[in-house]
Amino acid sequence: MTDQSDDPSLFRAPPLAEQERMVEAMLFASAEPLTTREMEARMPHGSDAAEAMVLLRKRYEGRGVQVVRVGEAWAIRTAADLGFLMSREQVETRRLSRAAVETLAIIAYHQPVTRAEIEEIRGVSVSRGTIDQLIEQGWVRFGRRKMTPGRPVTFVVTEEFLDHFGLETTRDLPGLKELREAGLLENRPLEGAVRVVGEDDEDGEAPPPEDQEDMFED
Amino acid sequence: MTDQSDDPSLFRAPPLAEQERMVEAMLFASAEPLTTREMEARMPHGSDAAEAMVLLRKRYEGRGVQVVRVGEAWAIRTAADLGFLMSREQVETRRLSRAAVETLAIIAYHQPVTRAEIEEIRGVSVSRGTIDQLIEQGWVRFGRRKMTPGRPVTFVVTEEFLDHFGLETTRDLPGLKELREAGLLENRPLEGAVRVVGEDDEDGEAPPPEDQEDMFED
Amino acid sequence: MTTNPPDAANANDGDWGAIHDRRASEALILDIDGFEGPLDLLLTLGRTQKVDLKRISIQQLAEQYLGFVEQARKLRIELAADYLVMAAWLAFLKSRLLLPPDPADEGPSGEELAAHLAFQLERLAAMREAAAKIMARDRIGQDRFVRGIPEDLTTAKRITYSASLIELMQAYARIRTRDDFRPYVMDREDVFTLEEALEGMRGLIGYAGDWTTLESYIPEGWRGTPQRRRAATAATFAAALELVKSGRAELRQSETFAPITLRRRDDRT
Repeated sequence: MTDQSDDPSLFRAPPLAEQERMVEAMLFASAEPLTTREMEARMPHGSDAAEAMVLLRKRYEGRGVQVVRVGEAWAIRTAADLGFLMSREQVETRRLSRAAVETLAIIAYHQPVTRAEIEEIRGVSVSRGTIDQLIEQGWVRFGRRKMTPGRPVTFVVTEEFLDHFGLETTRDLPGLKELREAGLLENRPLEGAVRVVGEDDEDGEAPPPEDQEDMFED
Repeated sequence: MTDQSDDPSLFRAPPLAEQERMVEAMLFASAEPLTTREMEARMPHGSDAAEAMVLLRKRYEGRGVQVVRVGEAWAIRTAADLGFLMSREQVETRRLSRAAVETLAIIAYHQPVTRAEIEEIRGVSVSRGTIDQLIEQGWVRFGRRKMTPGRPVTFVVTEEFLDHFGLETTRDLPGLKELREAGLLENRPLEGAVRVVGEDDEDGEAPPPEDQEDMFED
Repeated sequence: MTTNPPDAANANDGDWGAIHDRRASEALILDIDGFEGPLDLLLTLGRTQKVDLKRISIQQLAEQYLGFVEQARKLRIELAADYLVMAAWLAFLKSRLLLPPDPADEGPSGEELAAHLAFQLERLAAMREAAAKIMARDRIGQDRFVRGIPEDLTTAKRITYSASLIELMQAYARIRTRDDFRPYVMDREDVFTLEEALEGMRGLIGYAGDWTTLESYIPEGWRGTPQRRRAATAATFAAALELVKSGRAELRQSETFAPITLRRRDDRT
């Protein structure tokens, strides 16, 4: 071991072109997105996966497969315009119920969001099964508990969700900016408003009346 | 699809660069190698998969992944020199637990020794996991069965153990007197050494004191 | 003589639009299972107003909804409780919107409640649209594909343990010299605890109407070796003091070093 430590090559990172080959090989090999950190852990000491990714990304521009960003990670996916060639590979995804699709969208746009908030938006109670289905699908996971009374659990979308729908981050959700500007992503409960669900919500409590004005002033 | 069949562009093969994108995407996504014929069957009419493959092969020359021939078919595989990136071993070093150190010491000093004997000496029962851990680590192995009723298995230390601890044989292990002279006996028992007799003792009494000296005089 | 059935007569009375509206609402009623709750129904009803949701007439919507519930009742269709809750609330909202605001009333005004409902409807509609946009994206497994022959990027975790020869020898010495450290060992075999003594005495004291020596409470097996007898005596004495303290026994000693005796204390005396 000691006799090798004198070898300077061990302490010099491989050339960037070589590093690019490495991230290319790893991303091709993996079905799941990989973070630069995960890749670096496999690369020779001193490698910079992020820099290699810049090169790789450029190299695959316009090609039949593309280097895409998925949250904090990277993946190679076929170009969407060539989907027609892949009929054999097509996976029959289980059709989601209308309730599940809506719940998924609400979680994506409002995350982190509690179950009571989802119910408030949809105006119906969310069956346990709906969220379970989304979790099972790998698109939704538990987020941090909310720091409100009862410390309710929240739901957020996963990296797999981003990957599946071809989103780099949740900021890329379609129409996000417009919805935010229109104030439609706000949670503004109103005292006296109709509540058709949520008798057992702990976090669904409307704020006391004196807070109300504030709630509308943002 | 049928309504599109009138479209004249369908009867004109796409540019070769486009065909190259297609074979690239198909080879990437396919679970098995594809022949040019199979690819052509999926490509727009008039395409020449073999010609597209020539381009694709050239493009991947020297890359992190390579286009390889598998019998009559084609596939994309990791470049041979980058195989090391695919598997990685993460070594984590942990301190051996107190129970394991004690058990190991008893096996070293008393081998071949049965589990019941170890328990008798330690004064507490020895969990299956402790011995398993030592075996997994490669320091302990099974010895011969004892010729006593029940023919219990015995444990002995391995070559690897001797190697690791820099011993030629277990006879080199110092006796109690030498340990004391070498100042290796602590003045007081370590925290936790205070043992309430009979608490988790299955085998009961420690051996009578008069035996003690013998144990070291081998 | 020909008599038109009442339904036909009604149909003749109304104009085409009214018939159309009624048919539409009947269709809604028959489709009641297709709704995701009252808010969804309101949204559907709201769409018949053919205006931007921002300018929807909540009052008109409330009437449409109440009409719907009325129809359902006529057709003897059971509506789930939340539909009825919504109906009651909308009736209340309608009255609030019609009456001049009562300054003594606390809480939001009718306008505020109506605005909030409009907001809820708009938000729900927006989420529906967003959901559709998400689902229409190029999806993995349909439009975009992952690697067909993924290789395992494995990370084998190997745990090695470290221990030094010194540790090993110290451990062995520790085990073998345990007896050297006897002073530190709590040997419970010769300890008779206060709890044990108390438990024993509580059982016996009931019978001790007469003065009995403390010694007689020391259990069999604790009178042999001096060490054990000492421990048991001390514990029994302490337990006796506890019983006196709790008013269950009396303690007596005629002179210094004389035997200590105790008896049950009778509450009734």
